[in-house]
Amino acid sequence: MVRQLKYFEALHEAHRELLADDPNVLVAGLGVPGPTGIFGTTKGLQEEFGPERVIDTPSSENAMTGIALGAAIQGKRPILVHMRVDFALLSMEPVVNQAAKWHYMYGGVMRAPLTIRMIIGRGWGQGPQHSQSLQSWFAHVPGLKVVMPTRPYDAKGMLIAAVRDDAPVIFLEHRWLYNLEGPVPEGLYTSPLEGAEVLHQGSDVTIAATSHMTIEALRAADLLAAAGVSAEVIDLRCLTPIDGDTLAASLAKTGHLVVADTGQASYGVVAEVMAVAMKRAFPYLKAAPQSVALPHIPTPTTPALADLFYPDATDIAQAALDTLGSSAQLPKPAADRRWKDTPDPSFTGPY
Amino acid sequence: MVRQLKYFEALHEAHRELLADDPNVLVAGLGVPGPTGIFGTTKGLQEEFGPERVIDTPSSENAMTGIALGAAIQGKRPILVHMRVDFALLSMEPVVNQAAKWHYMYGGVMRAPLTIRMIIGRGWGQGPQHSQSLQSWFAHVPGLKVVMPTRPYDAKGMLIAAVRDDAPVIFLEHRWLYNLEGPVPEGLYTSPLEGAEVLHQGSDVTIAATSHMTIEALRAADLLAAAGVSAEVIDLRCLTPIDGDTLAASLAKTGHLVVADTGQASYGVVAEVMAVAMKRAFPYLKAAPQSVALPHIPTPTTPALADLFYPDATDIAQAALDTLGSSAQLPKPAADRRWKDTPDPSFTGPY
Amino acid sequence: MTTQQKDIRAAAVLPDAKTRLAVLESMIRVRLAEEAIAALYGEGEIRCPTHLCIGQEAVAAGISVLLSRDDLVFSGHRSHGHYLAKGGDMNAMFAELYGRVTGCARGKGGSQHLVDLACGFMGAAPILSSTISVGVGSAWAAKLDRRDQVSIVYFGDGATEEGTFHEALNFASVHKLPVIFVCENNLYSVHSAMDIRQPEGRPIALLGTAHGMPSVTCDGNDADVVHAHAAEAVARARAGEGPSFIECMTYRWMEHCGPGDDIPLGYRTAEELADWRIRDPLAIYRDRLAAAGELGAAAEADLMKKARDEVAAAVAFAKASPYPEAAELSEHVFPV
Amino acid sequence: MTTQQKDIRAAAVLPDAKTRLAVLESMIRVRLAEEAIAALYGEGEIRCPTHLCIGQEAVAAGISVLLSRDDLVFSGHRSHGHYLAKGGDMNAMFAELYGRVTGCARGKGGSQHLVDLACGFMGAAPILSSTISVGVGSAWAAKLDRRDQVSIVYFGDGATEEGTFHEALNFASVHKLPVIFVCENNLYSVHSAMDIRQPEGRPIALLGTAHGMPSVTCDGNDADVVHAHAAEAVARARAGEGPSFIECMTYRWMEHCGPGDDIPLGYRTAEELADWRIRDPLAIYRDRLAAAGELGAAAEADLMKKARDEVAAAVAFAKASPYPEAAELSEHVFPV
Ligand SMILES: Cc1ncc(C[n+]2csc(CCOP(=O)(O)OP(=O)(O)O)c2C)c(N)n1
Ligand SMILES: Cc1ncc(C[n+]2csc(CCOP(=O)(O)OP(=O)(O)O)c2C)c(N)n1
Ligand SMILES: [Mg+2]
Ligand SMILES: [Mg+2]
Repeated sequence: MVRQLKYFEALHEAHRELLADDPNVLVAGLGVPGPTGIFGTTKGLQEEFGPERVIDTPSSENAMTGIALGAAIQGKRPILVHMRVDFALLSMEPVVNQAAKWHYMYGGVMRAPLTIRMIIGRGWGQGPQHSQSLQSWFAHVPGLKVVMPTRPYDAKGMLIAAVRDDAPVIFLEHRWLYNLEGPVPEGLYTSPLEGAEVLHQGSDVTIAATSHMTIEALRAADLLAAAGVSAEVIDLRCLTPIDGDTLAASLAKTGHLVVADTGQASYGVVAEVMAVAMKRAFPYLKAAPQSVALPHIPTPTTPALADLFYPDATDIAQAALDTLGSSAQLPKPAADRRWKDTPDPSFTGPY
Repeated sequence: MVRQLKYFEALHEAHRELLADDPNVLVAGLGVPGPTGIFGTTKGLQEEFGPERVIDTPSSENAMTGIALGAAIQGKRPILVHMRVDFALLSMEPVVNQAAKWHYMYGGVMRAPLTIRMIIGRGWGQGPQHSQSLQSWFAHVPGLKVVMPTRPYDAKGMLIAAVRDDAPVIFLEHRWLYNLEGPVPEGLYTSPLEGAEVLHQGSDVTIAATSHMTIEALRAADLLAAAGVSAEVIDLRCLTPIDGDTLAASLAKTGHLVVADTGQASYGVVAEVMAVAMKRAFPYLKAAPQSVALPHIPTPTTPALADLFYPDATDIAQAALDTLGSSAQLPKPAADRRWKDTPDPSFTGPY
Repeated sequence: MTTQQKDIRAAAVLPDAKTRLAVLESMIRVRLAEEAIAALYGEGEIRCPTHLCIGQEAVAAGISVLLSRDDLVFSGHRSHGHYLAKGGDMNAMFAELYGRVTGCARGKGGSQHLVDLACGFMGAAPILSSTISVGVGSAWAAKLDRRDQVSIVYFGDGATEEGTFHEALNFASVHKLPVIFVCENNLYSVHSAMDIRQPEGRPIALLGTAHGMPSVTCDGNDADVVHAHAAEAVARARAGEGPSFIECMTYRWMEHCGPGDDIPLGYRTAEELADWRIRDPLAIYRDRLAAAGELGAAAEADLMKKARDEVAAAVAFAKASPYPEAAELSEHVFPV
Repeated sequence: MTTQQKDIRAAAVLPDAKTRLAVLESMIRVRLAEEAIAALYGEGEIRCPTHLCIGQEAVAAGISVLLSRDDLVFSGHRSHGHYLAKGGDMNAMFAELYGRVTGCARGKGGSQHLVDLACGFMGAAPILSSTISVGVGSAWAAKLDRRDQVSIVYFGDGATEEGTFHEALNFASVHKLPVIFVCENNLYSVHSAMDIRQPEGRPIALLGTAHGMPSVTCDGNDADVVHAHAAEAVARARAGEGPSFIECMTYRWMEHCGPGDDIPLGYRTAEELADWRIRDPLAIYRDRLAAAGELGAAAEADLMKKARDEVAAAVAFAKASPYPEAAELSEHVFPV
């Protein structure tokens, strides 16, 4: 049996193996070498690979991005880590104007093999400025590759692929995936930076999801199965571009679509998937697709509102029933916890 | 007959009348009081209203945004001007984390009546870092109102509405609209910050467009008319949200949709309009909609490539024929100019 | 004031006995509130990241007594002390931490987003350095309106590594705005010490000097010292002479975020913490006042009891308050 | 080196006669190239924003002679002089301005995005201050690889108002990186004078000092002065002593962007420009070399003819070169 690792352990192993494999790999970020090591993903790396290659940084998100770019064009393969995409908002200029464009705007003579890890999504009471999911921003910008691994296998495989890729890669990790366990091989394998994957076969409705919402979608598929509906779950995984082939093949079967994303629906991944579905699968669509994503509201901090703000498996399953025009009843969720603000009771921070 | 003004003159008049009307209105930005005055839109304002209310700024896009926010929460109504949205990338943190959220995250006690003018789109040889159109970024963020006036009338009316609104408003002006002439009343009228407008009635196909692409869409409607196709042109104008009522009403008539935007299609306005069309008008749609927007490529500088990069009226008209499944022939465009890199021969800069 | 000047210049600016009692009271209130939060946190009812300021109380206490209600304060993630010292409503703060609709931000903000317009506490936000420019903008408005109003911005040593910090100081200096930049240098940014983040031996105050404003590094655990420097800065601001910069050397006792002790993490030593605990700003000040005959045992007991009661009442208020209704979720996205 | 030190210290660091001829040649090449662009711009074949550097040639000329091919240079929007002085291919530069596929960026970049890896010109980009951190990152890589390689970053006075400038200097200082920050202070940012943008009387070099590095303000129109300060900075960088900051006072003769004269705009006076034209860095240097017997009339004529021929050939090359094919549009979005 293949070894089981948690998502954060898979990331940690990817860093270790990359650092061991290629002396040009560097890891930089605020708190990277610290005692908590970016939720465990970079812990101990400085001890193992030395203070030159694994560095802590000032809180200077903008310049650190340019600095990583400068090292990258000199042959380094830096991994830059932001504890929150909200902090990385300070670095949009070097990410968008510079890193994304240096290959193109210098006529192909420059390469910027830069990987930027950013943590997205809800933590626990993180509120308006520590919980955003801005994947559609990055995916809108030509020159960036954007991935959102859901399973530990892809977390490791995509990080390796990202670091070895000569393009800047935006690598988005949802905070609630860190404790997720799954099979992870040892050694330097890669997961592709393009293409979705069908994680659950079904015939009635297609649920296309990203990141943590893929986990909710798999739960939704169970709820739907109990209600007699067969759902196909696609882990979109890679956003540049949305995998129209996989989506169209699934819609050819099901004719019904639910899109679930961790970010705001408007102008987000949800909209893009809808557009791709129209373009690639219009004749197959039997009903208006449904979306399950964040409302157009900043994140409230209090759990009383956060619980209402974040959709979950039940919402996805209900959306599937809605697009199918079905009045089937879903199993009632077990009301086991007062608040839904942690992924599971084992989630104890740091947040 | 109503007075005709150019787009930039309409903006200039809006500034003047706002400054005269309300002592709390301020205008700030690099070059605002300078001799060219943001392409003429702020020229002479400092002489008229004094160096306290109309100020030049250091090139500090980030802090200037926070500073405008700080003034706004103290009752001022600042207009902050960026000569290029590309420069404003340095200010995403205060725009997105702060200005957009201060009302919500402080439980409604704070108001940030801040207007941020940003110039988007192609100038002339502006290349990868001076020509982006990032409207979908702003529209994705809850708490921001995003408008893209196309006509001089709306340029003035929406700027007045934006400054008087208590929310932060992102006001996007396409460089190629500046010389456009149209009727503009005197005095402090407002155009709404929500809602699209049908600029040309038609029955065969709906063309929903933003900003400069609305002008191209109107030209496309002429080309289509010559080919026997009746196109309805909607100026989307306001992005938060897309006006689903107007869109659905039009699609109920035409059943065919072309979306034209000044930005990249992927994860852009095009995708959002598609999603809204699906949600609001799915039963009316007779064919897969078409999009006319920028390819997923950074802007090339040489006119030889820029001419291929930017779609125009002919592309919109052809997209309309495509979605209609029509093989009608469009009139050949007059090959009057070597390059298509200026909106018309009168465009002489500054760029 | 010049950079590097570490001690207080003039006994003349020592606050009078009444003011000193106010300073002491302010420190006591903050200390007890923070201790209560630490004690209650484990109950799991405060469900948001919470950054305590125990050990750093002297800064805000020494400054706030100089301010009127009309003066404004801006802060960052570690803001409870700044809020309370400025006169922020304690009930509303606890309710905010508890996510209740009676919170100062109706529960929407949590510990990291305190606000109380009634006392001029104009907002705190945890994106490093981001409220600095907002405070400068506020001072700009005050100057335009010829208001006799000073804006204070508090931030940590880590925040000075953000570019926007510099942009804000530059603008404040060019426009001679009535704003005071207060850097609480507690030697750490989360778990990272100064040496990996900033040039060795360069006081942060030198950055203020470089932006053309009077700047000083001082003992942030001595409320009188802070008060003296702040008095000068406030006077400058009120006289239209422009911004000042005060770097206060201090130390945080608790973990970076949360109620615990982080010595086991190993990024700082128990000895270092012990040394700083000896320099407890509250104990030092209480002893000093007692020695000066400005504080008797009864008066001290009174202050303690009053603060303890206030905290207990605030906790009770918070716990008894309702959570926001579902309809609140979509309210306040846009002002109406 | 200390801030505010305005003159050259040691005749000892004066370049030798051969080096000085190279400096002069460099200035002549840049001057003639820029004059050619200004003359040809009206033809409408250079279809991109173009920022000329006439009047500022001494800075890059004085520095580049100290650099080897392996040393690296980064620049901003006003980059032609930096590119040519470092040995950038003149044909490829003109072809780039003309939008041809033979351009150094295949026409995709234009005047604002010059690059020539063969000579170590690592890119220019017109977003203010943005390449500063890239240059620091390049120096970081050089240090990690123990390469004897210096990175130079050129930028204007306006760029120092961007926060990222400070962040980059801070990191370079903490890590003692082999990078030299060269600020060409030409007194204006587009049409805005210094006083509305920066604190009065504060030399920009003081910002370097505040970030813990040796910093100097010097006469940027005297190539020997620039050379002397740069020599020291380069030596420091090569010795592993870290970054340096050089502020060069200079002046742009042409309009901010484009081929014209902007005196009619009124933001600067004709007298000011005339004063600075008298301090023509090229004429001063030529006269100095002639007076020192290091440059005869024939040698000067030779240099001029060589440069004139080179420019003419580059213009001819550009005009004769093809535009990129349509297929180029979608190439280079991602590396293959
Ligand atoms: C822009 C940004 N980057 C990173 C963080 C993560 N962060 C939260 S608190 C903190 C430490 C800041 O240190 P300092 O400013 O010294 O304040 P202290 O916590 O010591 O009071 C950091 C890095 C953040 N909140 N914002
Ligand atoms: C981030 C950003 N803001 C604004 C601009 C617009 N802009 C282009 S050149 C320029 C002037 C910069 O002045 P300085 O740095 O002194 O360089 P100079 O033009 O004087 O050589 C400005 C403001 C820009 N390119 N980038
Ligand atoms: Mg600190
Ligand atoms: Mg300048």
